[in-house]
Amino acid sequence: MKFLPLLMEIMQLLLLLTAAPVFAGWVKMVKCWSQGRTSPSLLQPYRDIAKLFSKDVVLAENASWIFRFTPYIVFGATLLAGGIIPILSVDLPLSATADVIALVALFAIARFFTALAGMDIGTAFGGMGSSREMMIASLAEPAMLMAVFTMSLASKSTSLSQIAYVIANSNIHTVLKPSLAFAFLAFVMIAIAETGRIPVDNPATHLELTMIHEAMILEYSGRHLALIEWAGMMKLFLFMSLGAAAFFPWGIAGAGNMAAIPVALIYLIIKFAFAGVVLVLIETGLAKMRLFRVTEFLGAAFLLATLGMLAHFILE
Amino acid sequence: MPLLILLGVPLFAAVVLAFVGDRKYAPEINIAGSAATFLAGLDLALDVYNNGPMLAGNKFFFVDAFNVYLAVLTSFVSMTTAIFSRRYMRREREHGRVGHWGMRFYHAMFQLFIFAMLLCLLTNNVGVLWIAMELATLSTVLLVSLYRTPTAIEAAWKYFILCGVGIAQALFGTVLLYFASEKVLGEGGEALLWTNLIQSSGKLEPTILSLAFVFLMVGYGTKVGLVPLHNWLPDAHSEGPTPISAVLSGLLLNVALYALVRCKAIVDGSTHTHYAGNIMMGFGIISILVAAFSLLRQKDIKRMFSYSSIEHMGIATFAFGLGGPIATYGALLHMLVHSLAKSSIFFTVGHASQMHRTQEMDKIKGLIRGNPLVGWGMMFGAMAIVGMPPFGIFTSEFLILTATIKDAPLMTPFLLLGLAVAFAAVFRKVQPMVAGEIPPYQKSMKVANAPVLLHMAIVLAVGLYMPVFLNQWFHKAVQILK
Amino acid sequence: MDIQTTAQIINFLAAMVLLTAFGMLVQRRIYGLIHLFAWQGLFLSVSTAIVGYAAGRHHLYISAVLTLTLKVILLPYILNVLIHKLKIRKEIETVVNVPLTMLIGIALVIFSYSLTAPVREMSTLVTRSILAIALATVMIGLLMMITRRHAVTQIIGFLAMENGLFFAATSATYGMPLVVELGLFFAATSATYGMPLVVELGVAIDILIAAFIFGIFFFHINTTFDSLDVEQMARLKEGE
Amino acid sequence: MIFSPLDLASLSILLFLLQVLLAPFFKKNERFMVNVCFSLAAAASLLAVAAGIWTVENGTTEKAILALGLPDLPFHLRLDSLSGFFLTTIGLLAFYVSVYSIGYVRGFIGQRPVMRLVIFYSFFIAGMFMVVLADDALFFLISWEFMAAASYFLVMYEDEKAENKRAAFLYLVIAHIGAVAILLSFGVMAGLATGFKDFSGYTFDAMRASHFPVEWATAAFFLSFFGFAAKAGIIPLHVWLPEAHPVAPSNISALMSGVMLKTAIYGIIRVTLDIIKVFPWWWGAVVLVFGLVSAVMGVLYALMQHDLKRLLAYHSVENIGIILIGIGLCMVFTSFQMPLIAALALTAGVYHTMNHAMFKGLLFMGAGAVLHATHERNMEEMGGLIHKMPWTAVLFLIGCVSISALPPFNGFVSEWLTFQAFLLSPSLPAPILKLLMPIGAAILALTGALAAACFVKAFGVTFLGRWRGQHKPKIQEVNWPMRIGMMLAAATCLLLGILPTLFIGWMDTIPVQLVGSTISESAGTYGWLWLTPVAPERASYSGVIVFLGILAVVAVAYIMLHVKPGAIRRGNAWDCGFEKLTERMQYNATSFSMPIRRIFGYLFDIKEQVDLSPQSAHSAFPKRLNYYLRVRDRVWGWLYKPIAEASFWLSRKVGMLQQGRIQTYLIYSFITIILLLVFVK
Repeated sequence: MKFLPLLMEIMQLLLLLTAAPVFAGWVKMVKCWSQGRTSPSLLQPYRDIAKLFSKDVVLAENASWIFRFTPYIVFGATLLAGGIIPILSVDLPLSATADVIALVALFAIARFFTALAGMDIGTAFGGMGSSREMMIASLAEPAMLMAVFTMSLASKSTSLSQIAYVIANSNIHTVLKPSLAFAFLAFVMIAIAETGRIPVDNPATHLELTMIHEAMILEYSGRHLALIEWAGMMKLFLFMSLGAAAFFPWGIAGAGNMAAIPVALIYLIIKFAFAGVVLVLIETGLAKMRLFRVTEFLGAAFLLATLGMLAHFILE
Repeated sequence: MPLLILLGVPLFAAVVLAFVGDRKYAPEINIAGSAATFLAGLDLALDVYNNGPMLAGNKFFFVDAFNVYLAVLTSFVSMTTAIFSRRYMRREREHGRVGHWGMRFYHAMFQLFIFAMLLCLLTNNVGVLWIAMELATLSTVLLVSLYRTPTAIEAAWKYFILCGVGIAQALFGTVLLYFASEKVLGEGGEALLWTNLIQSSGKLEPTILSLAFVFLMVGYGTKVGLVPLHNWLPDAHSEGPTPISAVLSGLLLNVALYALVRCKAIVDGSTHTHYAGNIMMGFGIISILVAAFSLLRQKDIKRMFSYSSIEHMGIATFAFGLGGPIATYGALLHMLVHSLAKSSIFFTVGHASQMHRTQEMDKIKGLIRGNPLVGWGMMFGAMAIVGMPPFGIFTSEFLILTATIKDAPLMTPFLLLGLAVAFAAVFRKVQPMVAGEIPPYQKSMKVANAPVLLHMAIVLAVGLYMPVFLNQWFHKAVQILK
Repeated sequence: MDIQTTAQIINFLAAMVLLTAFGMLVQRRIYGLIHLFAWQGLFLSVSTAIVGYAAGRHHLYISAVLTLTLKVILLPYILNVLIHKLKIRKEIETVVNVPLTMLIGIALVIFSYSLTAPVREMSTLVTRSILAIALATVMIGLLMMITRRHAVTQIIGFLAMENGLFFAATSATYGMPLVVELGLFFAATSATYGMPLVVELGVAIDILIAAFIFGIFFFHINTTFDSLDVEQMARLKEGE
Repeated sequence: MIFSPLDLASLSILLFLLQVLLAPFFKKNERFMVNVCFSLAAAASLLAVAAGIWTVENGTTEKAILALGLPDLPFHLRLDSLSGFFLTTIGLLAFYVSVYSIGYVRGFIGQRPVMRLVIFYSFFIAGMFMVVLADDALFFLISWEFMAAASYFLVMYEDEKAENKRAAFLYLVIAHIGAVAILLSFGVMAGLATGFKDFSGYTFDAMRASHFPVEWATAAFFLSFFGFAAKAGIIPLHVWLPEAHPVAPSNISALMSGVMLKTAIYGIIRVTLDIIKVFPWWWGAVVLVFGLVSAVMGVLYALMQHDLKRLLAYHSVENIGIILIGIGLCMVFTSFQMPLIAALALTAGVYHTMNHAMFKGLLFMGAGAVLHATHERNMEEMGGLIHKMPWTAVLFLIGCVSISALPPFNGFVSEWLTFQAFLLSPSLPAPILKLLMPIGAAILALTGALAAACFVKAFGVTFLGRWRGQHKPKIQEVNWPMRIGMMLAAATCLLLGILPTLFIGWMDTIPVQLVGSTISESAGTYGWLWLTPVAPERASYSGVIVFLGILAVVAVAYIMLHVKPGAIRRGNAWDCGFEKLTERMQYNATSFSMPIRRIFGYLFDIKEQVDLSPQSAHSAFPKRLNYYLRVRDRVWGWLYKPIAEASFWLSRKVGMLQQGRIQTYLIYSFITIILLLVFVK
C-alpha cells in the first residue's frame, strides 16, 4: 500500500474528528440567526465535549457492561464509517473495506447497541426510546439502502469512492437522471431522520412524549455522554459528506494528486456551509411531527427511493 | 403332499376343536394346528419356488407364485392370530363375554375359516373358488355375532345378507363364465378350470365375459368391501371379537380380491380392452375417497381401522385395475404389507380396548406409558398403515402412486386427496390414544408380544430390505397377471 | 318329443317361474308367499327334469329331484314350522306401493332381455332364452328383498333370487358340472336356512354350518328385537 | 487413501444407528447414557463434517449402491459437492448441538425417560444425513420421511402437554402431505425418464440423463417445490413451524430450525439446478416471490411474538425466505445464461444456508439455556438475565448481531452477497423482472432492518433491564457443555463473518457443478483479506478490517479515557420525578413492538381490548386496567380453517351414505349392478 493514500486517510479521519463539532456549531449558529437570537460561537461544541470528558460518570445500578461499552462501539463504528466515505479524496485505502451497504450496516451497529443500552437500565424511557428508534430505523435504513443502490446502479458499483469518481468524471447527461433525482430527495429525508433532526426528532427536547434518540441516552453522563454526543456530530457530518460525495462530488480530489486537496477542501467548506443553511431552513420551516406521522414521512422516503430504482430499471 | 396337509390340518383341527374347544389346552391346539398349516404352506412355497407352478389332484388344485404367497401369508397371519387370541379370548371369557359353547364354536370356526380361505386360494376350479368364498362367509357370520349383543347380531345379519346377495351375483357371473366356456372347452369340469380358461381366454366370447365380469365384480367386490358395496364391513369388523376382525381385515379381503383378480385375468384375455381395469379403477378411487372421509368421523377404534381397510383395499383394487408391471407389483406388495400391518394393529387395538374396557377412542389414553408394546405397537402400526417410511406400505404406495402419474395422471389428485385425508384422520385419533398420562381406569395386563413384534418386523423389513425371493415371486405373479 | 315342443314347454315353465316371481313381489301374506315359492320350485324342478330328458343330461335328474325335495317340500315346510314357532302367522306386511314395484319389475324383465339378447344370438341351446328369465328372476328377487322389511320375507326373496340362479345354472346351460351343483345346493340351503330338516337328512358339513347359522339367527333376532322386523336393526350407522 | 469421503459419511450414519442399539443398555444409568451417546453423536457428526469438507474441497463425485430396499431398486448413494456442503452444514451444527445436549439433556433426567430422546435424536440426524446422500427417489423419500417421523417423535417428547400434541400433529400432517407431493414430482420425472419399463427410472441419474418436455417439467417442479416448501416453512405453509419448534426440547429446535429446514433447500436446489437443469425464467421468479414474501412476513410475525422460541421460529421462516431469494435469483440468471451472476446468487443463498444454520442454532441453544435456567419461555416475564447468566448473554448477543446482518458477523456477508446479486443484475429481458429486482432489493433491505429491531427486542427484553415476572426464580448460569456448544457456534459465526473469501474459495465447486461458473477467483483478487465478488472496483468488503477497526478504535478510546481513572458512581436511574420505578414499568416485548404493530397492523389478525376493572365511579380514574392483545396469523384463517371445515363437512355428507337400513344397502348393490350393466351395453 502506497504512502500517499494512507496519509490521505489519516488526514480525512482527523478532519472528521475536528470538523464535525464545527459543523454542528455552524448549524446551531445559522439557526440562531434565522430565529433572530445571538448565537454561541462555532467552537461551543468543543467546549461541551471537553466539559463532559472531565466529568465523572454516574451509572444506574442496573447498568451492565453493554451500557458501558456502547459509547465506545458507537464511536468506533462512526469513525470507521468516516474512513470509508470519500470526503476530500476518492483514493482511500479503507474505502475498499466497506461499500455503501457496509456503511449503512456500520451505522446500524451503532444504532443497535444504542438501542440495547437504552433497554439496559430498565426504565420506561429507555425502552420507549429504543422502541421508537428501531421503528424509525426499520423504515429509514431500507430507504437509505435503496437510495444508495440507485446511485450504485448509475455508477455500476457499490464502492463509494467508485461512485464519487464516476459521477464526478461524467458529463451532465449521465448525471441528470430521474432515478438520481428520486434518490436524492429520498436521501435528504432519510438524512434528516437518521441524524435525528426536526421534523422527525428534536435533539434539543427532553419531553418524554416527543423524544426518541435522547430517551435512549438519557442515563448517560460524563465521558460516555461525550463520546455519544461527539459520535452524533460525526454522524451528521458524515451524512452531509455522503450526500456530497454521492450527489455533488465535483471538486473532490482524484486518485493520487495531492495538489487537488486544497481545492477540494474549499469546495467542501462551501458545500457544507450551504448544506447547513438548507438544514436550518428545513428545521425552522417545519414543526416536529407526531410519532406516527413520522412513519408516513419515512414511508414516503422509502417509496421515493424504490421509485428511483424502478426508474433506473424501467426507464434507463 | 404339503397341499393335503395345508388343507387337511385346519379341517381336522376344526373338527377336533368343535369338541374340545372350551378346554384349557384348546388355544394351544389352535396354535399348533395353524403352526402346522404354516409349515406346510412354507414347504409348498419352497416347492413352487424351486419347480415353478404346479397342478395337483387331477387339475383340481393349481399353485403358482400368485396364490402361493397369499397362502403362506394367510397361514402365517392365522398362526399369529391364534397366538394372540390365546390370551385375548381367555380374558374375554374371564369377563364373561363368551361361554363354553362360545369357545368351542370360536375355535372350530376359526380353523374352518382358515380352511375355506386356503381352499379358495389353492383351487383351480372357478366354481369351487366360489363355494369356498361362501364357506368363508358362513364360517365367520356367527363369529361376528359371538357376543350376542343387539349390535353384534345386527352386524352379523347385515354381513350375512349383503354378502349372500353379493355372492349370489358372483355365482351368476360364474354361470355366465361357464356358459361362455363350455362352447370352447366342452361341458364338464374342464370348462371351469382357471388354467384352461386362461389358456383359451382368447377364444371366449367377449360380450358374455364382459357381462359376467359385472356380476363377478359386484359379487366379489362386496366381499372385498368396495364402496358402495362396503356397508357390511365396518359393522362386521367392529362388532366381532378382535382376532376375527384381524383375520377378516387382514386375510378375507385379500382372498376376495384374489378371486376378483383371477377372474379379471380371464376377462382381459378375452376382451383385449382395458374395460375390466377401468371398472376396478373406478371402484378403487371411490372406495379410497369415501373411506378416507368416513375415517374423519370415527369414534370406535375398530370401526376406524376397518374403514382404513376399505381404503387400502381400494388402493390395491385401483392398482390392479391400473395394470402395468409397476402398479401390479405395487398392488401385490400392498396386499402383503397391508394384511400384516392391519392385523398387528388389530392385535394392539384388542389389547388397548381390553385395558380400557371400551372401544371408544376418546376414553383410550396414555398407552405408551401404560404398556409400551401396545402403545408403540399401535403408533408404529398406524404410521405403517398411513404409509410412512420405512415401512413396506410406503414402498407399495410409492410404486402405485408413481405408476398412476404415468398412466392415469388425472386420477392422482383424488388419490392424493384420499391418502392425505386418511393420514390426517388416522393420526388425529391415534396420537391422543398413545400419548399422555395413564388414565385412572386403565388396567395393566399381560399381552401377547410375539405377534405384534413379528408383524411389524416383517413390514419394516419389507420396507427396508425386500428379500430376493419375495421380489421374484412378485415378478412371476406380475407375469401371470399380464 | 321333438325340440320344438320341448322348447315350448320349457319356455312356458320359464314364464310360470317369472309369474310366480311377480306374484311374490306383491303378495302381502306370508303363507301366500310360501305357497308361491313352493310353486316356483316346482316349475323349476320340472323344467330341469325336462331339460335333462331332452338334452340327455341325466345328472340333471338328480338336480331335479333335489330341487323338488328341497324347494318344494322341505323349505316351505320348515318356513311354516318356523312361522308357527315364532308366532308370526298373522303378521300382514305392508308392501310399498304395489304398482310402482310392478312397474320396476317389468322394467327389469325388459332390461334383462335386452341385456341377454347378444348371448341368446350366440347360443345354440334349446333353452337359450331362459337366461333372460333367470336374470329377471334374480333381479326381481333382489327387488323383493329391498321392498320387504320382514326378516322371513327377505329370506324368501333371497330364495327366489337363488331360484333364478339355479334356473340359469341348470336349464340355461344344461347344468354345470356336479361339483358346482353341490355348491348350489349348499348355496340354496345356506340361503334358505332350511337347516333343521336338512340336518335330519344329515347332508354335507357346510350345510351343517348353515344350519347352525339358521337356528341361532332367527331366534336371536326375535328375542333381542322381539320381532323379525329388520327395520329395527339400524343402530350401526354413520350419518345421524 | 484408506477411506473415501462417502465411507466416512456412511460410517457416521452407522455410528448414529449404533447408538440406538447402544442406548437401551444404559437404561439403568441415564446420566451415563447421556454422556456416552451424545459424545458419540458429536464424534459421528465430526466424521460427517470431515467427509463433507473433503468432498467440497476436491469437488469429487462419489457413488455407491446399498443392497437394500427393493432388489430392483437398491438404495443409491451419491456424495457430490452439493450434498457435501449440506453434509458439512448439518454435521457441524449436529456436532455443536450434541456437545450442548450433553449438558442440556441432564435437565430431563429423573423427570421423564431420556432414552426416547437419545434414540430419536440419533435417528433424526442420521435421517438428515441420508437425505443429502440419497440418489434415487425411493431412498430419498424414505430418508425424508424417516427424518420427519424422528423429529415428530422429538416434538412429541413431552407428550402429556396438549400444545405438544397439537403441534406434533400439525407438523406431521403437513410434512407428510409435502412428502407425497415430492413423491408425485419424482413420479412425473421418473415416468417421463423411462416410461416405467422397469425400476431404473427412479434413480436420479436416469432423471438427470433424460430431457423433460417443459409442461411436465413444470408440473414436477411445482409439485416438488410445494413439498419442499411445506418442509422449509415457506409462507403460507409455515404454520406448523412456530407451533412445533417452540415445544420441542431446545437442542431439537436448534437442529430442526438450523438444519432440518435446510434439507428442503437442498431438495429445491437438487431438483431444479441438478436434475431438471433447463427451465423457463419464471420458475425463478416464482421462487423469488415466495422467498420475498416469506422473508418479510416471517420477520413481521416474529416481531409480534413474546414467546422467545416462537420468535426464533418465525425468524427461521424469514431466513429461509432470504435463502430462497438467492436461489430464485440464481434460477433466473441461469435461465438467461448468465452463469457468473448465477454463481454469485447461488453462492449467496448457499452461504446464507450455512450462516443461518450457525446463528439460528446458537440462538436456539441460547433460548434453551434461558429455558433451562428460568423454566420460562415468555419474554414478558424475563429481564436482567445478563447479570445472572453472563456467558449465555454474550453468546446470545453474538447470535443476535449475526442474524441482524451486522458486520463483522456472518449474517451480513450473505445478505451483502444477495444485495450484490440484485445490484449486479443487468436489465433483464422480462418486464416483470425489471419490476421484481428493485422491489426485491427493497423488501430484503426492509427485512434486514426489521430483523435488527426484532433482536434488539429479543435481547433487550430477555437479558437487559430487570426481571419482570411476579415470581423470582433462582437463576444460575448453565453448565459447561452447554456453554461450550454455544461458544463453538458463536466462534463459527465470527469466522464465517471475517473470512468469507476462504469459505467461498472452499465451496466454489458447488457453483461450478451446478451453474458452470464460479466467483471464487474474482472474489479472491485482493487476496483473502478482501471479498470482491465480481470485480474489485464494483464492490468489496473486508470483514477482518471492519472487525479489527472497530476493535482498535474501541480499545484506543477506552485506554485513552482510562489513563486518568475517573470515578464511576452508581446511582438510581432517573425516575422523572415520579415515585420509585418498578420492574413492571419497563417496556416489555409487546410494548416494544407496538409502533411497528401500528404500522403493519393490517397484515395481522389482531384482537386488542382494554377493560377497566373493577368499574370505578369515573372512567377517567379506573382502579385497574387490563389490556388484552391477541395477534394471529391471517394465513390460518384464510387457508387452514376452511380446508379443515370443508373436509369435515364432506365427511358428514359421506356419513349419510351409511344410515343403517339394510334395504338401503341392498338398493346400493342393486343400482350398482344396473349401472354397470348399462355401462357394459
